[in-house]
Amino acid sequence: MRRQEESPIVLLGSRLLSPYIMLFGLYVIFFGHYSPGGGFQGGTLLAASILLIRLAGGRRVSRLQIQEFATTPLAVFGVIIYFATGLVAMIMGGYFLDYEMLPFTGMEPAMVRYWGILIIEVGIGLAVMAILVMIYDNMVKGEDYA
Amino acid sequence: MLDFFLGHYAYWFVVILMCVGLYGILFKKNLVKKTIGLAIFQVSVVLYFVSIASKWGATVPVKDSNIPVEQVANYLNPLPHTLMLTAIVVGVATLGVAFTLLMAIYNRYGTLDEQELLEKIQ
Amino acid sequence: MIYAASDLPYRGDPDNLMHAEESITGTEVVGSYVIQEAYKDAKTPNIVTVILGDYRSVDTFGEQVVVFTAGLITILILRSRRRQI
Amino acid sequence: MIDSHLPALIALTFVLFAILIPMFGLWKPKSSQPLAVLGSGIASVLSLYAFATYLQTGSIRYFFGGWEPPVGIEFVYDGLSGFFVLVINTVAFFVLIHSRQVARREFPGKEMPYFALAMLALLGFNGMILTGDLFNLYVFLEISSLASYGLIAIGSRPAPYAAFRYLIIGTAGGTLYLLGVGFLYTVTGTLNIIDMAAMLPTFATNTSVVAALVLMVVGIGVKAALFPLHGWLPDSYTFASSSSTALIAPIGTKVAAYILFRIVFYLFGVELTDAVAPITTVIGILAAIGILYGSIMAIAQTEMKRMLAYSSVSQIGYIIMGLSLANPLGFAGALLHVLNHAVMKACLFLVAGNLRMKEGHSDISKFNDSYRKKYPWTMASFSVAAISMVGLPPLAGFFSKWYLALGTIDNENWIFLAVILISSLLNAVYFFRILEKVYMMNPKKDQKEGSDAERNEVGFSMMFPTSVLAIALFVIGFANAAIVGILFNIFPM
Repeated sequence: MRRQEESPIVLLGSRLLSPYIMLFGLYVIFFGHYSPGGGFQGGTLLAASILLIRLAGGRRVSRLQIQEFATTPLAVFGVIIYFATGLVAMIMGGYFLDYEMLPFTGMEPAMVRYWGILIIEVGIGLAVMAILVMIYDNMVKGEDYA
Repeated sequence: MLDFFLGHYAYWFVVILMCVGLYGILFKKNLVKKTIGLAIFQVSVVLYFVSIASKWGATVPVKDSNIPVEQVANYLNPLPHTLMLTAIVVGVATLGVAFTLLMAIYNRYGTLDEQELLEKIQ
Repeated sequence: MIYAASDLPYRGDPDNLMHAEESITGTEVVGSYVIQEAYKDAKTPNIVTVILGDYRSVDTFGEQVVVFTAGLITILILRSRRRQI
Repeated sequence: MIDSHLPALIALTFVLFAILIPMFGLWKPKSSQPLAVLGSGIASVLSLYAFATYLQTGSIRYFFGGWEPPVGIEFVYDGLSGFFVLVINTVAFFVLIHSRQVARREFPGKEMPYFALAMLALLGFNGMILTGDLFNLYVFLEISSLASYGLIAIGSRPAPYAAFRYLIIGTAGGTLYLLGVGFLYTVTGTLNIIDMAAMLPTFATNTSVVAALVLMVVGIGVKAALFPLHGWLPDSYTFASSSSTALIAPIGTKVAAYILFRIVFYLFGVELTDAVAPITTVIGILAAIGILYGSIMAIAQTEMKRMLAYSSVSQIGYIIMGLSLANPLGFAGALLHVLNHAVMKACLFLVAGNLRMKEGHSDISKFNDSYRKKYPWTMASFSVAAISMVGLPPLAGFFSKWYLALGTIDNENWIFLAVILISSLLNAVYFFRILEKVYMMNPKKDQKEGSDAERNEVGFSMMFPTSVLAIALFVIGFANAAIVGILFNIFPM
């Protein structure tokens, strides 16, 4: 059932498609302010573009893109972005996640909120992408200790 | 009467979908099918929330400079949509965990049928 | 359940309490407040994004933590014990 | 300045450590457990400080993002939530100290994800207790549930199957709760508990509101293992690893019971709950059946953890029965029983963990009087907790049952009083069976084995939490008057 041969056509097609999916994922994250979109949707698209290569090329090729051990730190980093944004706002004297208190000088409060939302969306996108890839990797290895 | 029907038929569909999901959870013997029933069950609640957000003659909750925001009736209620974004992600995470557990069960017992599984555990 | 649903307000009726401008106890109704104020508060036209990222940001944070939890569970259950390379 | 941030800080401590543990754990797996202990320790100190602050200044409302409710999400720190947070964080602190040896033995190499998940589960429980928003409650409910599924899936061979059954039932319950929230939102147009409580009397006879109440009680009842919905509990507690059980058993069901308190007393109010259908009475009857059923099933078990799991079903019945009485005495009794049962159950499951560590099993039929020599302190702690569970006077368990009984007399509800008394006798049957095996077995018959047994007590890191919890039972027993005095103050009516 598990044949190890590779199909160059599938790999080529995935390689062709993957960057555009990734680009669209980035667009969805960063354009979430103006149209439907946001961190979760964009993160899912980014993960889809990575998983496409993994499905088509197997371990050997996908190692060139994102290493398997890199997903956990990336996920933690994504959560840290969100958490630190809230914490900085808290230390600057506001409530947790109160973006008005973020240390951007020379901006009106509404614009600070605008940028605050963007920062956390990026954090969400990063975490969701890393975790979906991580779930896939762990399921493929599928080793169980008992 | 027709008004009542038009105002409520969406809820009835949700209830029917929910019963389908519940049937899958309760009576299917295969654990993967149970998981699918669970997914249907969650989706029915998502549909319920999306259906209550609607207003006749309103547009999507993205600000359009031609449509004044002061008139609340011009825009759909955005809150249920936001809640459902959260609930969908929670559902996806739950499904991920469910399949992880299923893989662990399959690695240990080699089956996903509930009867066989109970016999092997005994 | 169908009987219980019969007392729900009509779908799509703009006069429902959750779409009204002021609730019966005089507090703000969230759905209407955000439609009116979201652009002023965050200069973002997509109202859903503003609620997700700002008004109810703790929900979103919790959501991210849920996904994080799912990832950790796959590590816990499926990853073998070859640690400490 | 720190005072006003306390509600958020307690929950955020767990987030911080849930992030720190993977960071350090990938680099040094050994550092996970100390970090987890540190995190829960900080949280317990903060919750103790917050409770002291509450007693002086009153409740704290914390608005996330600076948005006033109902637009934003708030955390409400009042007497009830403060009490629960204090109890669960302290118990979790001791259980996590205990778990170091267990983790090394039962799942080596998995400390990092395990303790990170433990932190996330605690974050979910704290968030559920503190939040003042119904949908936010659902999010935290799912965090804690998912983390619990993961924790339960680690353990003996059938553990993933037990966890999967829990996942199916628990997620269906969570979804029912969400649908109930949807009904309430449709009718009232708000999600904030305080805001909604002011509006609900207008809709007292609306069938949707009644349906929402039933859906929410069923959904939370799954988590609380209310009688007909307890099916997931015995398997999960038996097959899971000792430290997961000791972490989830005293905490998880209590938090769900707390949500029931919130919904019935604070959101709906007792009059409104009973306006259309006698829901508190139904809950009370179910709880009474659960008490008897759990006790009888516990007698039939031969495995110690399974026996304790059925005993949990019965003890949850006490708490929910006290809730259904809806008078101050029943309320105080139920809350005191939350405290007692958390401490007792944690102590008993830690004892089971100690025995599993040294003997490799916890099968009651294999117990004999050599245990008295081998594990003097473990068995002493077990005796204290068991006697308290039965409810003999100087120990804590007696007083909560006493107040519950007073509450039933106050309502002139003689059936419930009889249930409490009968169940105490049944408790005595299944605990004294073990005590008899360990302490009173005929000395001649087992003379040889008894004298040969070496003293083989578990290490300090496992013994310390067990004995501290056992001593705490004495302390709570003697200080019950002061605790009940505080509890009467936070009764909502």
